[in-house]
Amino acid sequence: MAKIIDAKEAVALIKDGDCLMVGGFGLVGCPLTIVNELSQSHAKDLTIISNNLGEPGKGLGVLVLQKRVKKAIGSYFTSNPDVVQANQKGELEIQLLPQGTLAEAIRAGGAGIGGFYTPTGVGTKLAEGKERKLINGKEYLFEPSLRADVALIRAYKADRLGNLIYRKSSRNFNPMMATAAATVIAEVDEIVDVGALSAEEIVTPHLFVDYLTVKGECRL
Amino acid sequence: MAKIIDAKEAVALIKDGDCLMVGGFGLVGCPLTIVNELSQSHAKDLTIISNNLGEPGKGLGVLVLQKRVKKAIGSYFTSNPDVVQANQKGELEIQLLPQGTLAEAIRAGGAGIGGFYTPTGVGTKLAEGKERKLINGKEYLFEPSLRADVALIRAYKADRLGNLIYRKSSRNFNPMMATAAATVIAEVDEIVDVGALSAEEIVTPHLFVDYLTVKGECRL
Amino acid sequence: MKAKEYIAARTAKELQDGDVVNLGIGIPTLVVDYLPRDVRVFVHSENGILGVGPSPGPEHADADLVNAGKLPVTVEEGSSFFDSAASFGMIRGGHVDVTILGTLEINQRGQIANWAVPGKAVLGVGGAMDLLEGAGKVIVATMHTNKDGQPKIVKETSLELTSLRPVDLIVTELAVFCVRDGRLRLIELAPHSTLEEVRQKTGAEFDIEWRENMETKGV
Amino acid sequence: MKAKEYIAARTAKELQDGDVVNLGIGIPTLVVDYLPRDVRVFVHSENGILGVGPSPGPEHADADLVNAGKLPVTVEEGSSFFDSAASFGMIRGGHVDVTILGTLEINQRGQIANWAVPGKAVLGVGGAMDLLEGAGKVIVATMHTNKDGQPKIVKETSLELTSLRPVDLIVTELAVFCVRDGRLRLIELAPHSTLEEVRQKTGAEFDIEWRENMETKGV
Repeated sequence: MAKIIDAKEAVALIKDGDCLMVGGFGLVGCPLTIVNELSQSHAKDLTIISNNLGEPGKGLGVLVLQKRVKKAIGSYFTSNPDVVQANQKGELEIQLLPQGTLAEAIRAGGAGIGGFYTPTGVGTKLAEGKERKLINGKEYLFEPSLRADVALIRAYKADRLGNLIYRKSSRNFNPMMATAAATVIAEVDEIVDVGALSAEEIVTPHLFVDYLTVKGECRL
Repeated sequence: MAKIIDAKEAVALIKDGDCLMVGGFGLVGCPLTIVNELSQSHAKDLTIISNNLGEPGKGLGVLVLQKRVKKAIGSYFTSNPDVVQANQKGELEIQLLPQGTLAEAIRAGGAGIGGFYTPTGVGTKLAEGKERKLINGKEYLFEPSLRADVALIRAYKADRLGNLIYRKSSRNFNPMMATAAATVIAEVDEIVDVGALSAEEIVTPHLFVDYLTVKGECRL
Repeated sequence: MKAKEYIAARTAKELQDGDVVNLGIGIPTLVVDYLPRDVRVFVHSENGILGVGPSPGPEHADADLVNAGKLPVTVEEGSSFFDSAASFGMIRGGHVDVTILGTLEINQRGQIANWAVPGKAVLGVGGAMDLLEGAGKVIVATMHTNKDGQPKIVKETSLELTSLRPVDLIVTELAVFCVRDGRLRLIELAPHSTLEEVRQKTGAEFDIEWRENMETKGV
Repeated sequence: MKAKEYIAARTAKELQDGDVVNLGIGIPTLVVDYLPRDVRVFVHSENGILGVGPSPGPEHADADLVNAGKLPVTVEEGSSFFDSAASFGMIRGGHVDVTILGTLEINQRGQIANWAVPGKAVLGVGGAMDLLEGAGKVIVATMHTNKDGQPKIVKETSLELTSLRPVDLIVTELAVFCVRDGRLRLIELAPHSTLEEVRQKTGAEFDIEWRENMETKGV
């Protein structure tokens, strides 16, 4: 049974030095109420696994300006100049993965898989330092799976057990991140009664979800 | 756009020596109309990837009695004595995988992943001959992904494009198999108009599905 | 109460409210019938169900709704269906709190052999290895001896091990053992059971570490 | 017709009815506007959509419905949503028939560099490498020269390659090249384009293999 908490309580679960997964593709499907609250808190030295780090001054971008992100693992940081600048100044370490490799590594982490071989990136700059393996005559790169201390995800509706459904393209990284962290907090539009979501439509079964937070007013 | 064919046409797509994936957990979620038709056909030297090989004289069990299965890859063959016997006589090669490893290998095959490391089975008889790897201090076994020439799967409803939904626990191996074969044939209860299935509920998007066959009367 | 029912009832006491539990076939399936009213668990079935309910009457059986033992089941409110890859992701990924399994043999270090049938080719494993690998807690619920009256708990198993991971708890009709640091520890006797009987029907060494309630019983 | 529109219209002719197509940002996005009536394609967006439709008016934009360029889109009947792992499984697994991409540079062997921006730290790759790896056919739809008027098609790229895999077809406002056996082959000139202009604005060697319709034009 997921516990219902507010954004302040959600953020209080995050400790200095934690590794966070944060859902979203840009700001779409990002748990902005919790991320906004996080920017009001003091947790620092964070590692953040997320496709992007928000936009300048928005979403996770705020944490970057506050110099509270130690390392970011994602696929596309170019669209936020603050991230690029922080990286150039040596304030922010960046680990860049092809988007499909990032998504797969998170899924693998949640599914108890230690790592996998992807053909993506073979022979490119992003293959540097990675173990290579020939499988059936084709070359692949080893990629270890990813896990986090806390996942902050965004869903559309939850029932009181914590079962989740998503809305349109805001699904993106959220269902995998729900599986891959020790503590999973889902920000949702609405919490409905158990039984209101059908067994066939549930995308994230409740066994993955620890806490629910209802989306609030969110200045952006 | 998936092409609608009958079970005879479906079976005609299978050639001698093909590797087939066949959905189902026991007979639940197995495309029995097509399998039944297959038992009336002549394709031989088949390799079959399926959790089980039916039950005695039922489903894929018939093909075993007809000695048309050269090799089976699955997780649980003990419940069909005909399979055990055929294996003891040397007529049927069996590759046994833990059920989770089987499911993951099929998913990996469909997702272009060459192979992966699972902790399941480390130190057991099923680890014999498998490559081992330490990842973050934990031991894992390498498992290559699986693909097939033809997948015979079972779904509940399809729309005319080939989008699929499943029913209850008959989902099992079918969605992964839909991704992991050169030719995918889905046996369904009903084919509905495009638009009748919602974008959120579709489990298997149509880009995976080549052919649809409506379930028929099926002697079992 | 018969032996199997006793084992199921005793095992039920180990479950906590909110646990996600995967049940093997046989005795484990009975465990949920003995849960106290204030303990609700969520039954996971590896063929793709979270929220398995009681068996239906034969007239209500749905051919598309079976558990991992291929028996008809029902589902409770809040249940969900998923594919086998997702289901075993839950198991390997540590999202199932407890698994309750039967076994053929248990060795002195608490490792079990519950998949390879004696004297037969090894042609079935199912989800046993994944469950041993990934479940948060593994409880074995089993008769103390096999059909021939021979101990199931032995120094070394004659059958192939399911996993190198020792189980956490063993519940039989005679006793309860926990496994810690690679050793079996007898923590409880069943009513009417004696230490002597347990010693006689156990083929392995074990330590004795009575739990508090046993000590007060003056064993 | 302006250059970009010409490129989009010419590229559209390469698509076949029923194709599943992934479109990069920029010119590739325009391609679907030029499809003949009898050719219907299914647009895949790597952020989790199959069946992307036209852009909505600003008043109909849905904040939860964007394409991989983060622009508001609509969906067509029969569309579906899925997570990023499933989406890239489709791409790597070979289930997307065609991808149409822009590029910064193309080398003489048909390999492209379209992710690492010149003179900047390499901090963004997105889905480009996965698409190059997994799509059935890769078409580059690009202006022949860059903003400075320099050739994009060069002997060796100065930027990091996106993949070792060569693309299949290159469509510019001047010409169409196919790539076979690691060589560029000029197969078509755009109207008003001349072989001389193509040679002048191309920084790499290429063979000439006119397609039939070009030969009849007497080039």
